[in-house]
Amino acid sequence: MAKSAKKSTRKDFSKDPINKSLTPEQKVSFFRDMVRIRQFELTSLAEYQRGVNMGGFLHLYNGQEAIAVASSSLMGEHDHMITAYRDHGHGLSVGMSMNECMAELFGKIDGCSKGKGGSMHLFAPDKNYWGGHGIVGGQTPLGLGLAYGVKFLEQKGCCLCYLGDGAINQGAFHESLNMASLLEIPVVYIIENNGYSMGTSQERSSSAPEYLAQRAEGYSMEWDVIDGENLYELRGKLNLAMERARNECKPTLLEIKTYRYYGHSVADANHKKYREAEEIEEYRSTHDPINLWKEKLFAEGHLNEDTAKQIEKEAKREAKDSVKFALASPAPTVADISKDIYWEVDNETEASKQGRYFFND
Amino acid sequence: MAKSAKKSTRKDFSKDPINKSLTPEQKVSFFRDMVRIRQFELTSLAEYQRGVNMGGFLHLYNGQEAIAVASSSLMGEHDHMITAYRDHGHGLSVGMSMNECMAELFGKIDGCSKGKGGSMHLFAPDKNYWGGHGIVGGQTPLGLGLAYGVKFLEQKGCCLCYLGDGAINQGAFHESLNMASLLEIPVVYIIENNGYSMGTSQERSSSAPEYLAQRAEGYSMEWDVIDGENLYELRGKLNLAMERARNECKPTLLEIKTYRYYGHSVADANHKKYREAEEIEEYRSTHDPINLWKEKLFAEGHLNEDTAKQIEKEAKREAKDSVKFALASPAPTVADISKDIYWEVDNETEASKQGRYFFND
Amino acid sequence: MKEMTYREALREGMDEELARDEKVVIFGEEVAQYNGAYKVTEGLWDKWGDKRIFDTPISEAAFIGMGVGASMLGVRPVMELMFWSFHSVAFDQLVNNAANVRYMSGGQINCPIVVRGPANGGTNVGATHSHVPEAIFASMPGLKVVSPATPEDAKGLIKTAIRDNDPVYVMESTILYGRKGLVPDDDNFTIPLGKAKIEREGSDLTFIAHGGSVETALEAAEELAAEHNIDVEVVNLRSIRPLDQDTIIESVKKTNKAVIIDESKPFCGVSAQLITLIQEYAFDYLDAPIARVCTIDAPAIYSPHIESEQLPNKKRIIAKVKEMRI
Amino acid sequence: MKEMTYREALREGMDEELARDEKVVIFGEEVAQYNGAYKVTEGLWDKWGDKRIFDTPISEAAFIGMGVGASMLGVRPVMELMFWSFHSVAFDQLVNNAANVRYMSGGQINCPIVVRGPANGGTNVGATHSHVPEAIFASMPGLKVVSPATPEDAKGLIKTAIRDNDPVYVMESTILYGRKGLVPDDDNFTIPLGKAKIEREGSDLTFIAHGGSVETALEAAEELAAEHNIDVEVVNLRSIRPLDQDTIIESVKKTNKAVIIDESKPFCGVSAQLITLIQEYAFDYLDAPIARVCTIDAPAIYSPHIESEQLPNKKRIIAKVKEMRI
Ligand SMILES: Cc1ncc(C[n+]2csc(CCOP(=O)(O)OP(=O)(O)O)c2C)c(N)n1
Ligand SMILES: Cc1ncc(C[n+]2csc(CCOP(=O)(O)OP(=O)(O)O)c2C)c(N)n1
Ligand SMILES: [Mg+2]
Ligand SMILES: [Mg+2]
Repeated sequence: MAKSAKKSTRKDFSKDPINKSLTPEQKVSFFRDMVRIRQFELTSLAEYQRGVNMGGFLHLYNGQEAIAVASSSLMGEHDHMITAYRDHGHGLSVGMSMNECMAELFGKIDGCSKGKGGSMHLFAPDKNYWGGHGIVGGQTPLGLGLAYGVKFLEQKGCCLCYLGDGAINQGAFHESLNMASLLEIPVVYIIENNGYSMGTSQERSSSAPEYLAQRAEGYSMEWDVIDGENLYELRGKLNLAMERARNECKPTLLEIKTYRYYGHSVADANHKKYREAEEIEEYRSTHDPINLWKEKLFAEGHLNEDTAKQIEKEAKREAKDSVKFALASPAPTVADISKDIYWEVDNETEASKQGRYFFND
Repeated sequence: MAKSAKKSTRKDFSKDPINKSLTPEQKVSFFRDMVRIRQFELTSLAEYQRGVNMGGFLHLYNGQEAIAVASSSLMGEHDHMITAYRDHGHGLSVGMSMNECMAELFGKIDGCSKGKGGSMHLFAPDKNYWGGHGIVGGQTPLGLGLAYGVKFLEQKGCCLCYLGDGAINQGAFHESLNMASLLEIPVVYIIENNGYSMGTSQERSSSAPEYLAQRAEGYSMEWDVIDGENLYELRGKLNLAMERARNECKPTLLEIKTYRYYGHSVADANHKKYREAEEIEEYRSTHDPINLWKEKLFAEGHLNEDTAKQIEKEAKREAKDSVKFALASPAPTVADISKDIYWEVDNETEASKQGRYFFND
Repeated sequence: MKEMTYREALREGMDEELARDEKVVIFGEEVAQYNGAYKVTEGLWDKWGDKRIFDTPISEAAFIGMGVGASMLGVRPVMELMFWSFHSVAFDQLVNNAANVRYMSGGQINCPIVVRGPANGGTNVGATHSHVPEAIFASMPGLKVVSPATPEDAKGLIKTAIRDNDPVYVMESTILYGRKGLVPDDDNFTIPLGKAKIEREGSDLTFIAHGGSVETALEAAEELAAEHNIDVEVVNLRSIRPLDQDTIIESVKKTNKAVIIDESKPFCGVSAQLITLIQEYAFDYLDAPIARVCTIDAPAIYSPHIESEQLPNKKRIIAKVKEMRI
Repeated sequence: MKEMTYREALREGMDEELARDEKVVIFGEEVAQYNGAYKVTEGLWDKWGDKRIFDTPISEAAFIGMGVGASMLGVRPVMELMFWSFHSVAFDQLVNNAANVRYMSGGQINCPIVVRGPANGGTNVGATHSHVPEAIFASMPGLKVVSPATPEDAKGLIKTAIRDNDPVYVMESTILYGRKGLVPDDDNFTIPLGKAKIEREGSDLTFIAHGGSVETALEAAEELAAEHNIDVEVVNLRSIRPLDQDTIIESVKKTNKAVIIDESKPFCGVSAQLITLIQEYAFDYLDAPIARVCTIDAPAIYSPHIESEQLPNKKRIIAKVKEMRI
């Protein structure tokens, strides 16, 4: 079997065919998509802090936006995406509307999951987006299954399955890596390495060689490391892995270096304790993927200050409107609690008419 | 952190201090220990096939005996051992009597586990032997815990934790490897690679580089590969790992190449289907660890044909006697079913006198 | 009707569904090349090949989760757990992902999987290999649980399970695999989930059982009829969730007394749920507390000399009935 | 007596046991340097240092199993599950290893571990984070399960759990963490496992509850007294296994009617076990079927607008009592 590749050291991916073929409109749309995610989340944060509209958790993707946007920009008809609870960016990037996402955060009936899932459980199967999962590492066998499904159905595609740097130490992930490699399943596992799992730094949670992705070698799987603030590099390297999956049914393990600006979730009051304020500031000011891309587009001449401002303004407006939409949407009723449990019951099939399904006295 | 070692290529370990210091008596005792395991199991097999004395599973260790014997020969006061269901060899090697083991197989009250555990669950905590576990991979966190316990108690020791080549693909094992390396826990994980997990060959269950033990590199853990038919090599390399654990609190992953002559368990009627009869024969005739050690002792002049025969005869007799012992031992009663569940109840403590513990109507 | 074993009935059911629907796929440990640890899938690999049936590593969490993921795309995986006991290492996938993904997505996703394998005591394999987890899984809304007691049940329920669009967990029995019985000779024979079967009509007392306990209940009923002149009605639940409450309540209203025979442990076992329903829906019909014969409340003992005493057996059932002084 | 929160009571209990017994060690995710996701262990790392309290990776199976293994050598691990919901990824270790190792070794080994963490709904964290698995663990002989309802319970039970020589699983509640109450001011204050507490005496009807539901039951009882002239006795179970059956049965024999308030799902929940026992041991004293108010039988809904309706709440309890026409 093939010896695993080393981390590639190449730096400039802008000339890669996958990037060279981009139109200016496409490049600007990546900017817009990132800005929309950022604004959606900042708005949701403000709404959360109001303390009346949302409950539970809210895990923000601020700082990581380029990853979801680059990934979804490469997805074709038979490519799928699945991630953990930090899922707003992925959902919006595949084309979910702010309205259905915000309404979900608000626990309303027009939310994508009818208010049943909340922030951690955004889903859009029609856009090949399979959530949004709360149990750390629990989505990794599902990602394997989506990719296996693509292969079984004899489609040419792959599944992008994201997880955090802390999640790599869950058993199910390890089992999935072995099966992916052994059974040649077209899955691309993507570690979004933001350096922390809650308050635990990468060094305190994982014993590994230089890179976490090197664990792939133990399964003779290809791996690589990507700079998550660089859209060209993201697209270039993600594309290689996706093509390997689609064409050779071979999995890849990618590690993307990134950073989150906010706490683990809104409830993380400690987030300035386990990392220095300067560290956060440094990332915000010199590594922000949105700013860096904006600068690049300025330099390439595809964007100017005004248009950028305009895009930001529109995104803010869209986010504000989504709050209105969410507020206007009705809350689920008690009767709704008992729906969406069994397909057969929801569809009132013959099968659902025999026996008792629910045991409320 | 240290780069993981490559598989060492050295072949002759007989001159290693750990082996040079062996007395002829000790060397002969290794032979005796292996023969006793072999004879115990052949006798248990015959008894099983009688169809009246035993139930459930019987996983034989025939062909793998050198591993347990070499391991236990290195164990000191604070060293511990734990393994899976293929556990007769380990139990006998640490000094359990054939009587208590055979009685356990027979489900009798004088069995080490009072007939409650059976073949898969031999235990001798007084000899630092912690079983015998039936869930594949389930013992690997326990081995971690025993080693952690040794460290917590500030003893100088380690835990030897065995698993099969199929078991390495259980999630709990992966989690344990990371924790062992991260928290510096003195555990030595030992893959007894007999080439098959039930009917599945190693290649069909694990995607890995050349050696399964190389997975250790993903956790920056030391690893090595050992020839399981060579007692000197076994002792030499095991000793290195155990010393690393005891002195540096560093774990190691060892892979020992070995072979089982019988089926996965006595119930495995297929075992000549998934592997060639010639393969089995080849191992038996040219790789048998007992024969090879016998030849070595002949060559070293520590053993002769007569003494070897005598040892074998005694072992057979001991095994036969253990059957008598097991037959004579009483079966557990219905009342015994409800004992050994809670320590507090068994010890009739104050705590056990409040509330209802068992819910038999 | 055709005579066959419970094992053959399961196999034929799967074989027919493999033929009927090309999205059906079987996987698990040793199910293909080895023909199945208990030979339930024997011959299917030869017939259907690698695409439709294949072996997995010993990675229950990953392969069950893989089935859940694939099912979301319309594949219909039938996964064998070599023992249902191994649910313990795949629990998150079996429970959180399979049971909740429809709900958490507001009904956007469904999960048409089958997980099957033996779940029984009585073969001296000890505490870690003898779980009967019907109660645990049936307690989770989103899951369906069935437990065939006869070859007829086995074929009818496995086929229904495969056709069902929700996760169905089929709890079989290594002891029943070799039992013979008559099975309808019809490709389209299925048994609806949620429909119990009255295996024996009676007027004095109702036995309610499922899986391997049905056989035991019937044996005890025959002895009670022959030697004690007590006429017992025996209800075979077949399906635990959905549950055929009507059949149970009707029978108890007729006999006014019930004994549940249930291999689950007594604490929060299936029996406890049945008693809860009966006392609610037939309160005024009950002549005596509902009794139950469960596995003695301890981990499963290995000893072949005594394990059968830990399980519900004819002797214990009859003793319980005598205690009730009917 | 001293006023403190439920969270402080747990912390003080652990702190005292760390002081009393040098073999006690605390570990889990974020328990040390981060002070605990819910701040239950706040300050303990500062005070006791790395040896006695440390953080683990997100590897529940490995760290729970590590605790079981270490306990076999006499170490006394107190392990936090950030949510009890994460039992799903450590199920094998929690169930097969912790509950069975004593039995399978014929009593040679014991397993003095504590696993603790919150197990409750009501904070809008959805289906995967809202499990209340008392019934599942209490159904396993070999395990003990307690569920403190007040600061007093919290301190008394955590201390007893740590001193106990068997595995004790402590089911806390994120909602209760901030509740204040009086706690005896005594280093040796403990509450025996298996002893319930009558939180309110009454004569018309018995409420049986545990954990967070005790508070709800008491609120409902007050309203029933004030507005409906119904005098309810409220039993706080404290411990699910061992179970204080005597207190339950006595209360029901006195009031002749019972409602179980139980956040478990109805199918095979703790309530089902209680009903089973009551109908057996107080059959002739019952005026009506035993009723229950459980979580509505669905995965936990996220929506903050409606989740509280899914759980047992005062309104639903009072409606249930009215249905009973007492
Ligand atoms: C099995 C499990 N254990 C623990 C948790 C609690 N938890 C949620 S997120 C998290 C940290 C995960 O960190 P990482 O994987 O790095 O992802 P990130 O949050 O940085 O995106 C933890 C411990 C959980 N949800 N599931
Ligand atoms: C979690 C789990 N899955 C499956 C099994 C059934 N099983 C028992 S042993 C075994 C094969 C293990 O092979 P290996 O690890 O190579 O050990 P060996 O039997 O060769 O010693 C299997 C599949 C089990 N006991 N536990
Ligand atoms: Mg992270
Ligand atoms: Mg093997």
